[in-house]
Amino acid sequence: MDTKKIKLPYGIPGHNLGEIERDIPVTEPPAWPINEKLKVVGKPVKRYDALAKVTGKAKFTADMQLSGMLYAKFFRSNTPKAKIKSINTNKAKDFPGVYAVEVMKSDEGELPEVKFVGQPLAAVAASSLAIAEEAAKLIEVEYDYEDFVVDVEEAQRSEAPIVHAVAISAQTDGGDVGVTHDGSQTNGNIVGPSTGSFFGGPRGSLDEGFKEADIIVERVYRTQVHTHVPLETHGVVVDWKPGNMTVYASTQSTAGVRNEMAEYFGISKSEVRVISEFTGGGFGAKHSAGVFGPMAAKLSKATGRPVWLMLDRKEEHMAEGYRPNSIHYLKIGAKKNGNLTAIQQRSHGTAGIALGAGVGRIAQVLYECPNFSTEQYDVYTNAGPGAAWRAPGNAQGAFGFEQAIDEIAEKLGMDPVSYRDIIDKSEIRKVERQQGAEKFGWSRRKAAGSDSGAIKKGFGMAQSTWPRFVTLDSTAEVRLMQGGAVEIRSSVQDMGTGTKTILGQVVAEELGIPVDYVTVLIGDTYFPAGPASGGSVATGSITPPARNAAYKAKLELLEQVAKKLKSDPANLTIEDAKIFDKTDGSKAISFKDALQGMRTSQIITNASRSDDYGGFKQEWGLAYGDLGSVQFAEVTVDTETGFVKVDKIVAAHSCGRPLNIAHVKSQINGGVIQGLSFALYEYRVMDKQTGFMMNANVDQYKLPYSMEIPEIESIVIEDYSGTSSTDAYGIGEPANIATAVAIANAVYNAIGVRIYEIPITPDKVLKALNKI
Amino acid sequence: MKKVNPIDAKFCRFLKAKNPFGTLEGGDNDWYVLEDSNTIYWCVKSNGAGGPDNGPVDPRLCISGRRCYKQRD
Amino acid sequence: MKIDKDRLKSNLEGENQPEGSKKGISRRGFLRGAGLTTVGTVALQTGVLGNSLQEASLGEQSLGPDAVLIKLKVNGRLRSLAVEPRTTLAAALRDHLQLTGTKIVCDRGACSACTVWLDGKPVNSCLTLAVEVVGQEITTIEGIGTEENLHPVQQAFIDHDASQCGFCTPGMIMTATHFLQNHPNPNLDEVKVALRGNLCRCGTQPNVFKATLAAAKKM
Amino acid sequence: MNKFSWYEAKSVEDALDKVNATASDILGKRPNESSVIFKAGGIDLMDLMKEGLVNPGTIVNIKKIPDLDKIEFDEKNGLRIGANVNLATLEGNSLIKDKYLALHLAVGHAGTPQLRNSATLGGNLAQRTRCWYFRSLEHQCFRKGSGTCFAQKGENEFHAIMKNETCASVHSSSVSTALMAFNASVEIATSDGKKRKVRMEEFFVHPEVDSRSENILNSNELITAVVIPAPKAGTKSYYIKQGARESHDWAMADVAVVMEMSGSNCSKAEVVLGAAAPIPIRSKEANGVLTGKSINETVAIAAGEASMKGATPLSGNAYKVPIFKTIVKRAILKSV
Repeated sequence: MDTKKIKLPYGIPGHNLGEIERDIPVTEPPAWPINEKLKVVGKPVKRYDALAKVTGKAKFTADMQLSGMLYAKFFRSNTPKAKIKSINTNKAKDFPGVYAVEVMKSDEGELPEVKFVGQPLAAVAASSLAIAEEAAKLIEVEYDYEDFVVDVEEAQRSEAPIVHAVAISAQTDGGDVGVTHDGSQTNGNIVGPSTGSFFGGPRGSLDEGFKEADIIVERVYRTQVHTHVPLETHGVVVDWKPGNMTVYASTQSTAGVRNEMAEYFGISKSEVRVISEFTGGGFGAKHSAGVFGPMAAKLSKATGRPVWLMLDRKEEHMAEGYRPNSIHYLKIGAKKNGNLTAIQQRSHGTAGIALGAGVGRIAQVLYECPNFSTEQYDVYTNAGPGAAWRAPGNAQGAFGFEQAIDEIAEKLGMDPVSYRDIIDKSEIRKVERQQGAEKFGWSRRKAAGSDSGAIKKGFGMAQSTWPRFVTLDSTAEVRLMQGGAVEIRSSVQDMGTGTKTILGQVVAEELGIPVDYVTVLIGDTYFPAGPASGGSVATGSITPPARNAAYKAKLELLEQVAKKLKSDPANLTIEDAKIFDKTDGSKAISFKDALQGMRTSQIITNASRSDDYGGFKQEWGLAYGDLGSVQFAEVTVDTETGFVKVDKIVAAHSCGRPLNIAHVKSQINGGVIQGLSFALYEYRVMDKQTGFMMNANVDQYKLPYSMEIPEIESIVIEDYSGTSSTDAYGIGEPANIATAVAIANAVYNAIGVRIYEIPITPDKVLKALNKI
Repeated sequence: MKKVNPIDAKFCRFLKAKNPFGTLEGGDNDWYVLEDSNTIYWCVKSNGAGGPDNGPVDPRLCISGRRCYKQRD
Repeated sequence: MKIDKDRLKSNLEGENQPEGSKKGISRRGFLRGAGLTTVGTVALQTGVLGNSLQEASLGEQSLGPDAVLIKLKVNGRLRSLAVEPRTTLAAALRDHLQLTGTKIVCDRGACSACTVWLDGKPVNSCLTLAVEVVGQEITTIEGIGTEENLHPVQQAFIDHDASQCGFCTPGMIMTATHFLQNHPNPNLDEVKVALRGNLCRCGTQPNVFKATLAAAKKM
Repeated sequence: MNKFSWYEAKSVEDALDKVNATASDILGKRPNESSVIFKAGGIDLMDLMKEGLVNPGTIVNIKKIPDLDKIEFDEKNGLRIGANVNLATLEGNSLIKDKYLALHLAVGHAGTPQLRNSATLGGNLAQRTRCWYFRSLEHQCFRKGSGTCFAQKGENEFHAIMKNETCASVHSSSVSTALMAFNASVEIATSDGKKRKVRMEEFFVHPEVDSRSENILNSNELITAVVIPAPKAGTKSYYIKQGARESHDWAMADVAVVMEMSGSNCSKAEVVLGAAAPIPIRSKEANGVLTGKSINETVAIAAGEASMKGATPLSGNAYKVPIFKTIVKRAILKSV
């Protein structure tokens, strides 16, 4: 591709801002200056869809009502492990108001084996939800019960019941269950170890590293199973007409759902349209079509009617994912000067019947250390599958790692902030530490446990990193229309992050028009494929194509206008919705008039995400540089009751070029509050006797409400890297990683005893204080 | 982390994954797995973490020769 | 866990206990529909069962179990709808009157996403039956303000970015608005106490507090 | 929820004439068209029905019965609160706040503001435990009249630490903790047109006595009011509820303290613990420590210690013991 050289802002304003020259594709626009000099981008522009949300007019998937629509309800297993001898749906089929019943079966007609409580086995479609629920209860199953295990530690024992006990026969490499194609052996329910992470495998020599160490910290940390609880549950409404399946989905990935539905039914992607105008939260769990997608489609096909299939809260809790737990062993060596000499890490965690419980990354990448090794094991248990949860693996990994680093600092007699100044090479976190410590009042911190009285104050901090991920499979289309309409279109969805609004801002900035000129049409696979909203990739992936498509449209428009104004298009510019000749101000036309005079009724352009500027190839979605964060926590601990209350969090973050400062801060609030809840309140209660989740609701599953919300101050630091036409990245996961461990460090500072397991509930505090 | 050629790995066409970095693998996209234990896998056909043959869904196992295996186009 | 299969089976499947194990159960025969005065039974077909509908008038003593016609006063308008006695107010509003601003999240009164006002007081519409609120004034998010004429609380929610995914927003606004009508000049702590039943998972509460405090100054 | 018929009761007599079961009677049974039960605010009943635990054939609405929603007070007869008075009204009543502070505080911490607008006092007393095994349709537990108590060997962090040998559930009404401390009685209408009055401790039934019901109400009986004696001069009270959260939550531990004081001397004390046992319990031990003493921190600590005498915590709830000790101490010190 032809390239051109441009200069882009580089560094941190007020700290080390400069410029960098990069080769960029010739089709891409010139660099934007820093936010201060922009009109729309970076500003706290109000959410495009706020009006719909505050008036109750926003139609979520759960709100869809189509003509003739039926309501569906799953019938789920109520035992954690069994073979199904028979399943009888006759009574359900005959129930008045029922239109169809579908049983979960493989293409070959095999019934699924039951592996967790809440596993979907069949579904009923009826004229009302009440009837579907009543009829689903009439389905009868005869089980052949089997032994099961739900506890992550019990599952590792050699005599534990095997979760995935079905032999995989006829494996070409001769394997049976337990033998993998690369020859490694699984041990019962234990899968692994995985010895790598995003940035490669082990390095150096642990033995030598620990030999060099003057001090060593060796601990085991534990984190709990943490469910997502998006307020809108998983689900779809499917309307399958011949040759055209429309899926309304509560999803983080319209394109992903479209692809899966097409694959499942072996039909063309063109036959499937997925629409997600509003998604009521996802936090990582809503990427796939799920069981509900194909099931609703089958019921729609069977009845010829649209089918509504949204889960209820209990189903959501039992079957639609959670952040896996972790038992995280860490051994870290350091020299007297603070330098880390060795990090050994080993983790076990369970994502139930699924994989994905690793926690390795933070320990591997946050600080430099020449000797590192990790072993990460997945442990199968008879529980529903885990799912990605805002910074998968990182929030769990940071909980142990950043406590251990604090412990090293203490052993070295150093302040936690000063110690990180020594071992942390990140420039962005250095600035965040300085500004955060000042805003927080870090100097108030006293020695651990030195507060007198029963109610003690504590101060703590912790750091995190998240890679700059993007996906190149991101395309946006821009339309300029006679009559003045400006549209941006992409299948990318907005689950509350503000994607819709930042796309409007980017297009408005590029076209020199007010943001309310721009209509944003997203969340529909009839538009060009956009990225999933996960991994904090959406902003960095779709805003450059949006800008580039707007730029192309602008060039076409200016070309046409130049003829009219008898100007050189290169001399034309747009500011405040006015097109004028920079060399002759009398040559001017309003943006709307220019659109009215277009040769065709519309200009349509599109652009896809290019590799990062400067020839950085997007090998597997990784842009270069990272997103650093530093968070500070102030807590009060009641040492008589064991209750911890978070009073204040100061969160210092970077996300490249922030596109909408209000939305960035809102997402930081969200990440912090979810992290606080991870630290203190939420955990799944699994009954070992029966395999049930006992708190599959929102009153016994302890989510934070208003009284638990601390004062949150956020610091957003612009950090330019000259990598794309917007140079913007996401903030979703970065905001969620450091909070829990910052709180744990603050609790230690308050009471002088470390707590190695979250959530830090009263029983753990009282135990730590030897009061029980 | 390494890129795996799906043809070499002979992953089942219905094996899907979501990486921590948000992208979906399988179907349209290349595979970048095996050394990343944060990835969630599922089978498009069974819509879950157990395959249609009731065995586990795991990139090491969802390969040629397994009963429910289907080759990519 | 080694399981006692028989026990598991009986735990999971056995459900009926001996009848009348309790003292003093009055076994007076209850005549279904006794005292029923079928004022104007109408032969409307419903999509549900195709039964003829009983029309409930005020003072009607016995209704159901099949669908009955009721009139609800919602956002100042009298609306006629056919519901079963088991139909919750939330379902009636959402499924029958297409007022889907009222959200169902926990369906158990623990999240307040379904908050509506009944005679001006916030209640959980998921725990309220439609038949029991005949004759009462029901106000939903759709009745608080219009797009052209927003309520100050709605405007403040927009101004302070007080919604992320937006699913808790209607319930938050119903709660905050009622609170402000009775507490014109609240402080932050009072706002938190007022909102202590409303769940938000995106973590947007700090902005909800800000919006509520700001709206107080404009009401 | 299963289908049911609806009946609007016009009077207590009308309601009693129709009803033939309590929610506890039909607990865990298949839908039965002939079963008829009461509903007032319905907060708990709706929950039980949505879980499929209770499936009545007919519901008799008692919420519109006249005269059940009055709050009356005179120095001779004390306070009489109609069963249909909702918790929000109770919370807002200034007389209750002045004379019965512990009750005011307990009511204000019950449920959410929304729930308090619907929940009635009678319904609050008659609600069933929130034990998660009890609330699970699939667990045929002791409190449902069969099987064993799953909490004993299972997940029991929010369960009972006293009198928990047969069933470790805790009663969920924190309002009753305060009512018991004020020596309240429950006024019950019976089907023969009479009324009976039972003290709070008789009203609640320990699972050892009746595994299925948590109170003495028969199917042909209806709570009409709660009556609380007028407080003697010098009466002080306080209530503390500790949930996992400060926002709305069930009590992990709660305590109501009512003391008759002359000067700094306590002449009579009532310490009642909620969420400690399957029913609210009066702590005779704590009362004994306080009575006749001048109230100071030492005495309060001793009373807190005494209140936990004989506690038999389970595998996951020993932490409740120090919490109870602390909140008993704090409630005593707050009340004077």
